[in-house]
Amino acid sequence: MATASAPFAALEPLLLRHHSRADALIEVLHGAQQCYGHLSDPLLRHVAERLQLPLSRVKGTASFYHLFRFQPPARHRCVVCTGTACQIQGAPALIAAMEEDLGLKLGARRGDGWVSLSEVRCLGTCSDAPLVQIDDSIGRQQTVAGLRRWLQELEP
Amino acid sequence: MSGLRYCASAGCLARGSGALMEALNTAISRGELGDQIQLRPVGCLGPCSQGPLLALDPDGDLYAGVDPQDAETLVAALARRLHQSSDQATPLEWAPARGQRLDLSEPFFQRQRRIVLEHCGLIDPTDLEQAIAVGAYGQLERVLQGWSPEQVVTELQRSGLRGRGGAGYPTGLKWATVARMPGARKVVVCNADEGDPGAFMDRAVLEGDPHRVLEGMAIAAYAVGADHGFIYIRAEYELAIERLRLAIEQAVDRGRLGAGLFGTGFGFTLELRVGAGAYVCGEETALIASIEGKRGTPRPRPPYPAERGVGGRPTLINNVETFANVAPILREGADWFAAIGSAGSSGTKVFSLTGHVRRGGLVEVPMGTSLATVVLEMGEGSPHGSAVKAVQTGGPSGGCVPADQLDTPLDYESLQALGTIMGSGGMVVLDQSTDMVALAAYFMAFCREESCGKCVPCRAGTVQLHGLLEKILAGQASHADLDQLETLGAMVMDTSLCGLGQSAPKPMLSTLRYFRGEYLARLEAP
Amino acid sequence: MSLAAKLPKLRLATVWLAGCSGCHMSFLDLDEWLIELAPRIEMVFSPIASDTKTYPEAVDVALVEGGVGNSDNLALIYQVRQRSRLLVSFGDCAITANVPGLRNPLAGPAAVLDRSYLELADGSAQWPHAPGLVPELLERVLPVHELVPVDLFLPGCPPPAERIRAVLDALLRGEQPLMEGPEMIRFG
Amino acid sequence: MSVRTLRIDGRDVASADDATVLEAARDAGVVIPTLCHLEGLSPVAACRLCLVEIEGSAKLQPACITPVSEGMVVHTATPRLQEIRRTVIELLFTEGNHVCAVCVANGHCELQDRAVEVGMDHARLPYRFPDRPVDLSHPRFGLDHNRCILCSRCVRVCDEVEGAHVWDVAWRGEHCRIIAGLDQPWGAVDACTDCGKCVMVCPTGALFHKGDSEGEKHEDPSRLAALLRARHARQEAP
Repeated sequence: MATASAPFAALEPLLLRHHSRADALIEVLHGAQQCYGHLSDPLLRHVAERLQLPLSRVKGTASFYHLFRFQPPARHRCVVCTGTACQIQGAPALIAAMEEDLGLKLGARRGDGWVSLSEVRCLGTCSDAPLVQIDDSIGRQQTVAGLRRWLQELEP
Repeated sequence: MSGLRYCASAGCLARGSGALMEALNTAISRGELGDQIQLRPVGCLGPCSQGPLLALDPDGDLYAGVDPQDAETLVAALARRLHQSSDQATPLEWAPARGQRLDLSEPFFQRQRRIVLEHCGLIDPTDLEQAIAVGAYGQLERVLQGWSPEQVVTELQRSGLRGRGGAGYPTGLKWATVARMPGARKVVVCNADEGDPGAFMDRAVLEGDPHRVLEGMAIAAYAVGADHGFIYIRAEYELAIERLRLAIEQAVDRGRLGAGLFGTGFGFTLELRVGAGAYVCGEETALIASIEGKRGTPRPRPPYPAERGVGGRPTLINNVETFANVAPILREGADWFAAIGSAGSSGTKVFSLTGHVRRGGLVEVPMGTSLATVVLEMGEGSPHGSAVKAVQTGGPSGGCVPADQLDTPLDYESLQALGTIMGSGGMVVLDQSTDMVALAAYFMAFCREESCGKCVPCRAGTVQLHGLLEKILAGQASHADLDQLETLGAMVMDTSLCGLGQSAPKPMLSTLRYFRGEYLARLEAP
Repeated sequence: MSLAAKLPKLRLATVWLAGCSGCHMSFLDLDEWLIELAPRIEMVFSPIASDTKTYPEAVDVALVEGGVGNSDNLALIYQVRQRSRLLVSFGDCAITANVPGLRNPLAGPAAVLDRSYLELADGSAQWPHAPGLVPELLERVLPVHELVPVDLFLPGCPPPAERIRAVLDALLRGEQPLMEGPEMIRFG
Repeated sequence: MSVRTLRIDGRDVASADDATVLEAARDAGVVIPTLCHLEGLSPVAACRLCLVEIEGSAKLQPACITPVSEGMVVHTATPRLQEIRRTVIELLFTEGNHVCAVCVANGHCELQDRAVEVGMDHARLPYRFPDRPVDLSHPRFGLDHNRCILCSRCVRVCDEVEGAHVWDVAWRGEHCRIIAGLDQPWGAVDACTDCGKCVMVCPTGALFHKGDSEGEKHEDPSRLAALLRARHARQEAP
């Protein structure tokens, strides 16, 4: 039994709730990422051991899903919605502006960990298209000019 | 007594209904008649493009675009009316400074028929007592105490309900198949992995009336002989997840889920499984793999989930809206339901109306309603003086209906005949400014990215198809490239392992069918 | 006089683009059959059998070895297509880009030149640069048919001499060679 | 066990009732091309080469997993199927870097053989030229991702036969890749028993013995079935 000082102890309650069952792998990965920010190799190894799964099965599964990260998240996360409603109402121009202003390609993260740029396929609030999410705030009916101002306000 | 219902669904929250709620709360607590003004959060009220939305009881009025600064005057007006007379039928003398009172006699409201959404927007989705007050779990209780499982299945079959996730498979038949499978430990799964971009029907149902879905699942479990269930929901729907978790907890505490329900021997437990960003997990066998904690790759059918599903057990999978239809069907009877909608497609369908449309949001209409009614009358057409060019339905698995065919009735077969599908209910209006080749390339990029990579035609074929579309967009393609696009598209449809690949070329083939000129105009001179 | 001599001679060209010349060597492996071939053709352009530097007009059959990898290759292949009745992609490089195409996963000519002339250099590392003399590398080495229409594909690295002979034999008879089975279309 | 009679390409065929269309066809001497399928491993029906037409079914069915049924009428080599197979092979050739001329499996490669069988004299689709690595960290074996067609035979043999589960498929779609352990260098994965079964069943030159050069990989994947039969016989023996 892991003790409080054991590595990744914060994961214990979740593992316990799922009785360390293999079919809870994705739930456990969600929890692990929430606790530790990203899925590092030692963390994945720990999950594999506790669920008694092969390492490649754990990494193979985790890497299948877009939402799992294998490196620490950037301090600011810029996400452009590219759902159909956003796409036809200006998402491509927003992406182009962000790529230019941040000096980043879509899907990339700045080397210094300041900011990352990614897309999401529909946030589900299409009446406000096009949408951009930066960290926890959502910008509705975003314009390129408004977005550029918003980017300038990002803390370094 | 006056009631204020504010929309606390993701759309209106993003438009500031949280701030509005706080301002109203402050104003109410400051006023003298605070105890007589009840403020509560509710699910989607409909015209999302005009949020934040606020409904007033008992008047039934609906206000759009209400600003927090309006809170003071609104509460003052309510207090005045409460003070002046006990007759709450007196029209309220108030108008928001910025927003407006909506005219409920307009087609957007009048053309709707709310069955799935009947309580959405009326009750506080975080309050089980309110749900019970309007009948939640009443049908479960009635069924458990007087019906045999076979009777339930028969009733569903007679209702003509078909799967609302997209394919339109008869729900009763699906239930009957699982019910016939041997074994006592079957599984019921609710597919809440609403992945089509531009679709948010299920999100609204889960955020606005989660108990209705839980009740539908429990009734299904009783009918097919299952004791356990999963709700598989996409991770992007944080609010819906939160509300579902709460709803499950509440239902367990109140004896609506769990062992020995309503004093019978029937028990049903429910687990929430959160996806992690994979569109293909909307496919049944991929969804099962994901619930089992594996890569969400589809497998060939047969065996169908009804025979071998989660953990090898017979499994019933229906989508959110399908389960949400179950309680009203049992309450009002199969005949009542079958009389709504059109022949072959009974009941209503919820659509999320978005894109280049003047009034967008969530609408529920009887099946068979024409696209023109929904898009032109209810949605009031395209804004900024532009005209509707086409309507995209069915997301990446669907296609476009051109403007001259908008009289098409919304039912499974009519849409299929046009080369698209009903899908889960995403309806994206496209105006004259839309580049149809770019739209096709957009959907192909989507499928390319969401392909699980297991079978060759989908993994490599979508990449090649996307490359060809990009080449056409860049003006570098020849007629031979266009031929190749069509040939390869047909090949990918015919040979892919699952629905994702089998339908990936559809948006492209549909735009080729109706807007071929836009492709030809971009080809290099021969 | 033999019958062959009475027929109009086939105007044959062989072209060498981005390839190792192995296909041409395999052509030479036809050995004594070349002597039979000689009276039936007129070799109008070839790195191994002709001094002509400009690609001539009205070529009947052009065997093109190699992928299209630089500006010279590109100019030549357009000319070949324009001036030849039957263009044969001769060997794997012309058909798949093959070994020259191994550079394609690298991100463009700069990366290729860096790797070849700087990183792997023993001494005096520098890019070759002589405008007008050293042709510029294209972004990628491409199979011939991705640039111009090709009439016949003759795979192999190199195509064995018998395969070349079977194709030429058929062409000389005015027939379309039957390209199927391991003897005729195996890559590698 | 009872017998089913069916018609395959105009031939009457009798087969065991638990046989697949592929097995029934092979018993009758009808060759249906396959790549991901290998006797002894669970079927995945992923490569789609063995799709066949079955009368009365609108959809094409993969022969490797479709059970035979009484009176079934199967067509295995219609022009439509042949065109599909050629396209499948072209898709595989263009998505990786299959340079036969410098491949260890040249001349002994199932992909190369299939290309000949489907009549692929060139790829009508453009080559992708992906940038893929080679893993030479294992002391005895190598993995060249350029030549991997993601048939997953290695994943299955390691999991189902050897029981080590060193391999799995990671990532998604066009980015799918075979990984060892936590996407580590193969040589760094403790779970590997160095048994070499993955190399044995690999249909191309993706997995190979170090030291083999061009054309020197001579594996016979059908040895797996023989091995499993021998193992089974031993277990059944009194």
